[in-house]
Parts: sequence; structure tokens; C-alpha cells
Amino acid sequence: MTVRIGTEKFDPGAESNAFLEHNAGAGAAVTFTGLVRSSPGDAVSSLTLECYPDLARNEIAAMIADAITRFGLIRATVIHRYGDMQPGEPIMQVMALAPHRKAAFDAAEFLMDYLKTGAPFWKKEATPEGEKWVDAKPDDDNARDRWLEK
Amino acid sequence: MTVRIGTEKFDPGAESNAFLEHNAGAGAAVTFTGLVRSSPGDAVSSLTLECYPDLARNEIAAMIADAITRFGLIRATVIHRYGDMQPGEPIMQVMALAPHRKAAFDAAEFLMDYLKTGAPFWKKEATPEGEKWVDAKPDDDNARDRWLEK
Amino acid sequence: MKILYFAWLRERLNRSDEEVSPPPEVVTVSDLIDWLAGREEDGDLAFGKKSLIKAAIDARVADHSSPIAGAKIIALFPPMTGG
Amino acid sequence: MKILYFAWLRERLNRSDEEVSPPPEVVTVSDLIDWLAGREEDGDLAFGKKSLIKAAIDARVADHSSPIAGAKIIALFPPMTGG
Repeated sequence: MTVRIGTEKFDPGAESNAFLEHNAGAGAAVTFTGLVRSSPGDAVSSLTLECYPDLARNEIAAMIADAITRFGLIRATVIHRYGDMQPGEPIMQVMALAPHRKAAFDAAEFLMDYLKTGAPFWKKEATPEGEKWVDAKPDDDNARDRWLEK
Repeated sequence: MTVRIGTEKFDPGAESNAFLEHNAGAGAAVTFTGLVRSSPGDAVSSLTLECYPDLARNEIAAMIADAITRFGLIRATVIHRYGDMQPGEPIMQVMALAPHRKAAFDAAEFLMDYLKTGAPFWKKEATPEGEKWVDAKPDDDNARDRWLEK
Repeated sequence: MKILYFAWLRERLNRSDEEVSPPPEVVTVSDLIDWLAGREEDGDLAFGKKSLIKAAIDARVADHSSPIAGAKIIALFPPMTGG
Repeated sequence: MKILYFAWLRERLNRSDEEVSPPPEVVTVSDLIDWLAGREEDGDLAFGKKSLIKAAIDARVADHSSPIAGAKIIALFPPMTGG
């Protein structure tokens, strides 16, 4: 289990390769990479992520431990940046390694749903209209809550 | 849309980075990497994948086109090797780029479920007990069929 | 027309392809499988359970009921197990 | 004890942390939020809807009903919007 929180840019592909290197006979790896989004209809000129690193490390480690138990993962890693970022830059990456594909997909999605609602990061977008804090989305709470029924 | 079928080894991380380079403002990328599996209780000493490349290219291109329409993907790529491979080596990789994470996860899983049952590859595992063709799994058909209800 | 064989079907028949000229009463993929199996000494053994034989016509997936008229390449193979 | 503030709560209060010594009747996180807001000129404006203020005690997520006795660091912040 690895949790890495920091302000430095990371290289998504290099992280994937490092993660895959010791694959312990696993058949399936799922990687989610979150990028700074910007579309013509909803332009973002830069993103600032505020973070409480001590809490982030504790909460994310607990989420990974939960995912490993629930889905029989072999290993999982979460990398999460904070600070200032430009559109197209990677914000975070989740990687899950499992014997078979279903467990790897479910675990990566589970981790994303919990990270969105339970990891102490706060997004502030700079747009042509000014800066604004991104509001929490009810959809994100719903995405997390579907795991409670299982 | 990119489909690449060949016998050469590929570099999963380098492929991810190439895929992410032109991300067109997308927020979410999901990558599935399939590796040659081998566990102590079910040891595989090598894997041979047989392929019908002309059919593979046609079928996979159709699956990607379907995924792009269904999930509103920005882009998707499938890389699939055939020939002889050793445990731990990457067999194939699916990458899906979308504005938001749900679409990227669903599309990658959809493509995997269709590839498993509809792309012309046949697995032969060499184990300590000899060589054997891997049987088609009813689970894989079921995984594919759940997309029909949507 | 050219027939391609893959995986265990190829191994059992001990060839990966062949040129054939089926008679006019061989209309569908299903007819073709029966005709090909009938020419073999152990055709039923090689082809096995017919529902397990899948087909493609000119590099597009086809059904057992698909007509083969005009096809250049017909592939026969077991269920796919890729990924 | 030390209080940390994040995101719009930090901006509205114009500070990221402070040392406080709440009186003994401040028992829970909920009491603490009320007490902190009460000290501000525009406390209700800064803290906003109380249910939107989340908390952590010594770098573990806590509820509004969690007791604060013995805590070294209490963090107060809006709903998380990471990933």
C-alpha cells in the first residue's frame, strides 16, 4: 500500500510502470488518472487544490486498507497532488492490482468514490469570470453510498 | 480511436503517457492493463496467444466506436499482443478518456467485457502439467451481457 | 474459397488454412462446417460440438446461418478467450 | 489547542490557524464551532450553514458530536471536493 501526497508534478506513465514492476502474478491492473479539466463551454485557466496532508495520508491509507480487504487486491497506490496546476496536468492517480479484472475495476472505482468525498482536498478553479471554490456534488455522495449496500 | 495488434512487447507507461498527451480538456482517464497471470496454486510458465489480426482489427474498431457513442468518450485506444509471453508481461491495454470519471470507468470495463468474448484471441497456457487451451468462461459472457440491458 | 482454422481446431486438423470448392448445396456457414467435417476421417472429433465453432466471413463475425456465397475467406474457430 | 481552517472557511476568517483555549462548557465539535463563531464579528457569515462545516481531531475525521477533550489539533473545513 502506498499513499503519496505532494505538490510536485508526477509522471503518470512512469508511476504505472513502477507499480506494475512487482506484479506478483496478478492478471489485472486498473489505473485512474485525474487531469485538470477545461472545456470550451466551461473553461478553467488554472486549478488550486488545497490540502490537509496529515489527514489525507490517514484517510487515504484507511480507504486503501478497506479496498484491499473488500476486493482481494494484491496492492493499491494513491498519488495526489495539491497546490497550483494547469489544464491537462495530472492531479491524481489511483492504481489497483488484482488477480482478475472485476476486482481491479471495482477497487479503483471504490477508491475514487471515497477519495472524492472523504479525502481532505478542496478545489478552487480560476475561470475567465474569476476564482471560485468548487461545490461538493450530491452525485459524488451518491456514487460513494452505492458501496454501502454491498 | 486507435487499435494496435502485434507480437511486440509494449511499454504500458509509455503508452499511457502518449495517450494522455493530447487530452483535449478531459478530466478522467482509465487504463486497464492485462498481464500474464501466474499464481503458486495455478502456475503458468508461459502463455501463447493465437490471433486472427484482420478480424481483430475490425471487431475492436467496432467496439471502440460503440463505446465512444455510448459513454461520450473523447478517445479510446486498444493495444493487444499475440504470440508467446512470459508471466508478468503485459498482454493488452485499454485506455479511455472522458470528461468525467464514471464514463471513463464504464467505457474501459465495457471494452474489456467485449474484448474477452468478441475479439479473436485464443489463450494457450503452459503449466507444469503441460499445455492447455483456456476454455471460454460463462462469467465472461455474463459480464458482456449486462451491457445489453442498458 | 479459403478456409482459416484457429486454436484447437487448427491443431486437431493439423493445418491453419486450405483452399476448398464446396458444392452448390453448401449454402450457409452451418452447411460448410458439416461439409468440411464430412471430408475428414475423424471430422466429428476434430470439429467437436458444432455450437462451439464460431465463424467469420471476410474478416467480419458471421452466424451459422450466414450465407457463404461470394465469400473469399471464411474463418472457423473456437469461442474467443482473449484479453 | 490549535485550530486549523481550510478552503473558503480559511479565506473568510482570513487565517489558516490559531491557538484557542475554549471554556470548559465547550465539550463537542459542535460546541466549538458555536463558540468560535460567537467570537467573530461576522461569525455566522464566516461559518455559514453549520452542517457544511466538517471536522477532524488530531488528523482523524470527527463528527459534530465528537468530544474535543484532550485534542491537540482540531481542523474545521467545508465538504471535501478532491480527486
